[in-house]
Amino acid sequence: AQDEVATEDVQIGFWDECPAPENLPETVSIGAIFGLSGPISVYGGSQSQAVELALTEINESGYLGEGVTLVAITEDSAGDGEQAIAAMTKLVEEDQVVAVLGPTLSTEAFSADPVAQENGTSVMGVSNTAIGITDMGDYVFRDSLPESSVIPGTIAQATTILGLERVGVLYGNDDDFTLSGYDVFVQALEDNNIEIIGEETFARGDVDFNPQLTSLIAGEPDALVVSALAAEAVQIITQARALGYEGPIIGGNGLNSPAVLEQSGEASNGVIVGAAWNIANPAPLSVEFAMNFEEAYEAAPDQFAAQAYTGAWLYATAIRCADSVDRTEIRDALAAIQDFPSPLGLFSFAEDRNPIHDPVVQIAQDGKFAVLGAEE
Amino acid sequence: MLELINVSRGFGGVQALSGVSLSVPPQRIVGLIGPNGAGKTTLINNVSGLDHPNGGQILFDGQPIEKEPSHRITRLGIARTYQNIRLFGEMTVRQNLLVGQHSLGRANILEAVFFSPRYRREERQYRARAEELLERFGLASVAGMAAGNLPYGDQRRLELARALATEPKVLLLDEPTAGMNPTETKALGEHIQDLRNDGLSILVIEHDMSLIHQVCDEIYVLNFGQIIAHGTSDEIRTDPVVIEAYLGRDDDGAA
Amino acid sequence: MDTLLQQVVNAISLGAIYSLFALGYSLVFSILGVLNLAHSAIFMSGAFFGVLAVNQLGTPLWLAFILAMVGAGLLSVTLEFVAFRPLRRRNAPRIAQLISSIGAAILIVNIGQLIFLQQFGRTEAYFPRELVSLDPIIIESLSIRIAPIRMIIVVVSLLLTILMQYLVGRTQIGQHMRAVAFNQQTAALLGINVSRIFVFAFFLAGVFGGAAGMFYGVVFLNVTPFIGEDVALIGLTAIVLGGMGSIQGAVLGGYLVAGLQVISVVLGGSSYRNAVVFLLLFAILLVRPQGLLGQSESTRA
Amino acid sequence: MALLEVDNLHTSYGAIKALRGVSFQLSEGQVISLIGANGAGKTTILNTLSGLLRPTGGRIMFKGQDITGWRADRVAKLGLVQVPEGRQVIATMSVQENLSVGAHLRRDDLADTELERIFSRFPRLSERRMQKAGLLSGGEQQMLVVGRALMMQPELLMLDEPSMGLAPLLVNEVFGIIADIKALGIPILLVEQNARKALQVADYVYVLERGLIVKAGSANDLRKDPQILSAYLG
Amino acid sequence: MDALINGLIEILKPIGITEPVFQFMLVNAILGVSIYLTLYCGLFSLANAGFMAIGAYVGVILTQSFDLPLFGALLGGMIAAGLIAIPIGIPTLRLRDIYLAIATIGFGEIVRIMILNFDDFVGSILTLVQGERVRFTLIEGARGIKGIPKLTESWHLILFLLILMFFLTRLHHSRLGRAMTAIRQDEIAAASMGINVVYVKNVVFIMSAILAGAAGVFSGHLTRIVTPQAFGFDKTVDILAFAVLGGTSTWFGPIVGGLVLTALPESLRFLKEYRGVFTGLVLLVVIVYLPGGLINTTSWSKFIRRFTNRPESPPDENSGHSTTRAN
Ligand SMILES: Nc1ncnc2c1ncn2[C@@H]1O[C@H](COP(=O)(O)OP(=O)(O)OP(=O)(O)O)[C@@H](O)[C@H]1O
Ligand SMILES: Nc1ncnc2c1ncn2[C@@H]1O[C@H](COP(=O)(O)OP(=O)(O)OP(=O)(O)O)[C@@H](O)[C@H]1O
Ligand SMILES: [Mg+2]
Ligand SMILES: [Mg+2]
Repeated sequence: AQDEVATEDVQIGFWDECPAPENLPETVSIGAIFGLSGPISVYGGSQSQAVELALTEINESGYLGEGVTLVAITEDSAGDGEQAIAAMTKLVEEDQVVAVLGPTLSTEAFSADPVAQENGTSVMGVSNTAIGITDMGDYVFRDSLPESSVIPGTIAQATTILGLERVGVLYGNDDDFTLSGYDVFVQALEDNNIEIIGEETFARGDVDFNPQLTSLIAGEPDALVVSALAAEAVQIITQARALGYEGPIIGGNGLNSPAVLEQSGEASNGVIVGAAWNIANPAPLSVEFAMNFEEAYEAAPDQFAAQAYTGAWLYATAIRCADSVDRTEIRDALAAIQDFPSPLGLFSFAEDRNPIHDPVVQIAQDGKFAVLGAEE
Repeated sequence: MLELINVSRGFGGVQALSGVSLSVPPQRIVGLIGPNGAGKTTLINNVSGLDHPNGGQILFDGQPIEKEPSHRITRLGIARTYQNIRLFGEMTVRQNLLVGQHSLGRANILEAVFFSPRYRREERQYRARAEELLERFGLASVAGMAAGNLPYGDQRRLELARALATEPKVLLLDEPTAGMNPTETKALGEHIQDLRNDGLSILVIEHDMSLIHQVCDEIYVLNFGQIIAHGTSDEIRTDPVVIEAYLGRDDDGAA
Repeated sequence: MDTLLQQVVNAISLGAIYSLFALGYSLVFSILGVLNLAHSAIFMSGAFFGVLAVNQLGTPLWLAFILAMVGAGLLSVTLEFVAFRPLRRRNAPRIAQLISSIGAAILIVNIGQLIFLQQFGRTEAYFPRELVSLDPIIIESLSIRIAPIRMIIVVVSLLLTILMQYLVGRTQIGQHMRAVAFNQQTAALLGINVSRIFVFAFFLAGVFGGAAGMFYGVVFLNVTPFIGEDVALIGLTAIVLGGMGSIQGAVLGGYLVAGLQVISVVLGGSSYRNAVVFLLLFAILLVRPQGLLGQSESTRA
Repeated sequence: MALLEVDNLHTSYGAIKALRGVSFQLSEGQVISLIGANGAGKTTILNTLSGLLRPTGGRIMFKGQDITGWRADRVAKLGLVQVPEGRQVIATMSVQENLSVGAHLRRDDLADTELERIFSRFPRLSERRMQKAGLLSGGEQQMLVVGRALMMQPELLMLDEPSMGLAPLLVNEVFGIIADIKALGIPILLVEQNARKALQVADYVYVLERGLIVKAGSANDLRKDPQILSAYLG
Repeated sequence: MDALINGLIEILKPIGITEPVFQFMLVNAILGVSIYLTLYCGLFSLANAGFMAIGAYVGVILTQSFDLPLFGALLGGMIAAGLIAIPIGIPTLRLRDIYLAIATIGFGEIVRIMILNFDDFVGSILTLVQGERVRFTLIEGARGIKGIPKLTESWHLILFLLILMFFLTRLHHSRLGRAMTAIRQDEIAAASMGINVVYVKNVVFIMSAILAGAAGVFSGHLTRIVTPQAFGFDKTVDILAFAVLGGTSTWFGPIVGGLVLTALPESLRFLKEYRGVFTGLVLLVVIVYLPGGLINTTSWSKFIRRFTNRPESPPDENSGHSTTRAN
């Protein structure tokens, strides 16, 4: 499926379903709520950078018509639901933005998105993966694939290729992102008749995983299944290898960060991730995005950045197609987007405003990701 | 009124009280003297429930009280002052006296919230009594000051007033005149005598022998946790054992 | 059996990090009588100075380590001047000092965040992976694997503990520290320069906190302005469990917390490991309200 | 020139003016006593001299240096040592440590000799060498703080009610010590409620009332003063 | 009432206070009072975040699963928090200072961990009983309970706070209030006044828990999701800051502290990335210059004196440990 997207002539910003707009004011403002302070700023920060990158490209290419500038008013939520509500209220009620990106965490979205819904303003999660986000209302969208769309495929592929029978599971149980990942993993493992020989948990900010890993490894699993965020993932991978574990490590979204590969080095060999986007994605739009991002910010983008970048383009497209700053018209135009070429692949919104595009399953080899099963 | 039978209290190696028997009869002022570290404060601590004896009995009105906690003992009618003053330093003098009447009240917090008649009556009584004590101890002029900012002597008087606010039957005084000059000491002595005449029984610890002789009806002498003498002021003054252990030869002939 | 030994090793190396952090925390508490909640920010600054030295200045590891300790020490002294001294001068309640330490922590972490963004483009940085060998030493006969850096940490933390113990218990400045800790006014009347003792204690605590932070960074590679939050609560638990103001207590507490966490995991309760730690803390405090090695009430009540 | 010269000293606690212009002098080898009612400001004078309080006006000269407003530890280092009111023992330290903590100010190396001298003078302390000072009885603590001050090798010793809370035997003992210290040539500034005893050891006496010196004279003269007799000697 | 609130919010909008912010301010004012009560009694208890969590979860389950109105949930949350405070308070309140603080923080962490694992725990028991793997979901662990309707209105909070303020004024003039002050200053002397120290401490602890529980119920129905992450150590520290920065010498201080510290980050949004730095700076500067908190007369008079050049008194004793013995 990957290859179909990777046709040479597809370029972002050239979705020609809609004519160039004519009725837009000089400045169109969208809002963005990201965690820019506190521990989640690692994600929120690059999301905000990706949005800025997209806006520069959109404005330079005159995507919204001559002389029309799309700006983002970005607010910090610090990963806190109360602050997310306050930021959302400020954006939709005071700043009168036409639509909102974010917030970074699903838990924040459950707090803040209803405010947008009640005000008839679209809100698009660009990193919310929990179940039930878009159920909050017809103005609530997301472009981030829920784990439930990624992980079953990952497990199925890994099972066929590696012939898994028994695995140990390690997950963060105090974070809804890693916990949702765990839920889906367990379901997928059951569906594939794989035995779970042990389950261990950790908490956000933990640094020593030796005890849990020692217990799990003692059961001689065929693979370790890990639902963790990047910082913990690095430790888990290196510590597992240091304890002598050599088998595959299967992870979700969280392991899918350039930092994970970079920092765990050799140890990352055999790490398998299923994700919405991966830096090794060979599709031209994806490569171009990664290149531009690195050029602008001297750091490799992660999946959350790619999704935020895509989110900004999706809003630009909706505004272009609506040719209006009316919030309802923008919402309708957004919902109608189909097969939009993006770094994530050809992107469409489903009926329930969830994203539709192909996930990727990759394995790390010599410090690089390669498509699982296609590696040499 | 108050009776100690064979009371003992040890702290690790130190036997602070060993088999002390002593009684404070109604309407009497009993003095307790003895060298530093003899166990006088320990004795008061044990009577007032701050500390509990290892052995022996303490009877109040015939009831054993040696296992009762401090607040219960106060409610039974035993009040005390402290050698190292323990006022509520950030509260005003008046507030200290209001707190002193805590155990007299019955009104609970709900009554306070809803201004029940009982609450209002009690508050009125507290305040009236506080004013009375302020007058009596010459503290009216400093009633609004934080207790911690008073000079030493005033603090001592306030402590005594606060102890009286609990409406005790027995009063235990631990060096009430420390830090007072002779004039003030004398005045306090007269106060103590008035209290006795009003019906209180008093146990007083002092190193100031002039006060002891001025007020005490009888005196116990404690040394190394044991009573070594008991008698009237005159008997004690001349008891060679007491002179040896405690008084020393009084070289300026006063007292 | 095999795993059991490995788990013991795990507990020891984790305990070394906790106890190193707890040492400085405890020192400042005993002299200040107030929790310095900014100590976790000092810890962070150690890792931060280290990563900055290695990545931006290209210093060798040992130099980075010294820079981290001195840098954290100086920051800690700054804290004393900015957040604590003015309040002491004003004779403020201790709880006010607690709050000012919270303010200082927020300030340092946020300044850290700005500098991270400016230096690294994002709020995290990594020690280069090649800096220390993570290849474990394998003791086949016992089937134990230990990363060498962890052994170094255990040894260094032990040495620092002994040093601290000596300093506080056996030297004049240590005696003066204890006098100041008890009552500043009395100490001043004894001719002790109270301000200097404070500066010294804060510097020492900073050096220890910085060392802990640096070790943490080197072992776990990842450094963010927020790593202090990870150890703040555990460190606090360790010093209380061991007994506030007691040096051996802080160390013992660190190892005990780590040991308990590991035991809970071994017994299959990894989700409950901190609950187990706190339950034990509860139990111990009820029996020994001053913590395991805390000074028994030297005051009578 | 006098060892200590206090000139027009003013000290306030917030709005409360505790000292309102106090002047006096003390020469080498002299014992001076300050007496006065509760709250007269005696402790305030000592605290101001020792640097615990900062005066709002006036000047303090000690050993020819202007020490007005100096920090307490610098004042102590210069040899002006205060034994504070109440018993300020370091409760968490042992008796022996309490004594030795002040020894760092000594200019000689006789700390150990001094320590033994103090222990022989106060056998009760000697028995409790290793006990935590906070657990001593009131009188034992009083002995400890006097001993501690001597460990500091004072050039002028300021004692704030040293006999408070002591048994008569010990009161005699303390005044014996004061006489000994005087005999050693160490000058003393003594604040006492026990005016009779104070007048026995003092060379010169100042009477303080509400922050002002209202009377001064040699101990012998004041002992005969009828006002003093009735007010302070009871 | 509504018109009044709207008018007020219109006035406050220029400094970044919208209605939800206003509501969080009021919730935090309640939390400030909750910790103030224990501090006022000399108890350095930091269990408030834990009780808030209990209130929030019980309240939310009552409205979600039992269809109770907010008022019923409020009562339920307050009662639950108060009941749990009883067995927690009896053993722990004997502890002092930092030991009490850490024991109560520990309680909060245990509550958080119980919430995280509750479903799994019940699930594994059911698995044992039924012999097959059972997945139990009630409180959803770290996922949180979602989709809570926003039932809390500004006027609920204002009314609650007004009643609370009335209660506090009366408390201060009651025996209990005086006993609390006495216990804070000297427990031993307080006992000598006939005050049952243990009883009073427990009563105050329970009152504090009830208030935190109420704040939890209100907050759960404002944020629309309750997750255990929201009630961690950070929250505890925040609550403490509300009370102390506001000033603990009167009940008015913690209310002001809760209001100001909640509004502050919102009012500082214009500072963008410097917002956090300024929040820390403001906290530091305010407490350094007004150590008694914002609402404290001596604090302000000392502050003013600084600038009229009157000398201050140097530090006074008691910087060290508590008094010696009960002589
Ligand atoms: N809690 C305690 N732990 C250890 N020793 C104690 C304790 N309380 C008292 N002591 C010791 O018991 C003895 C008696 O002390 P107590 O305070 O009763 O003496 P006192 O007669 O009041 O003396 P003073 O007149 O000096 O106040 C002292 O030697 C003291 O050191
Ligand atoms: N910390 C303080 N704050 C306010 N006022 C104080 C403070 N300390 C002392 N005072 C006041 O200053 C005056 C002098 O007090 P000081 O303690 O110097 O008296 P004193 O002569 O030593 O009395 P005593 O014989 O009782 O020890 C008193 O009126 C007292 O109330
Ligand atoms: Mg005594
Ligand atoms: Mg005095």
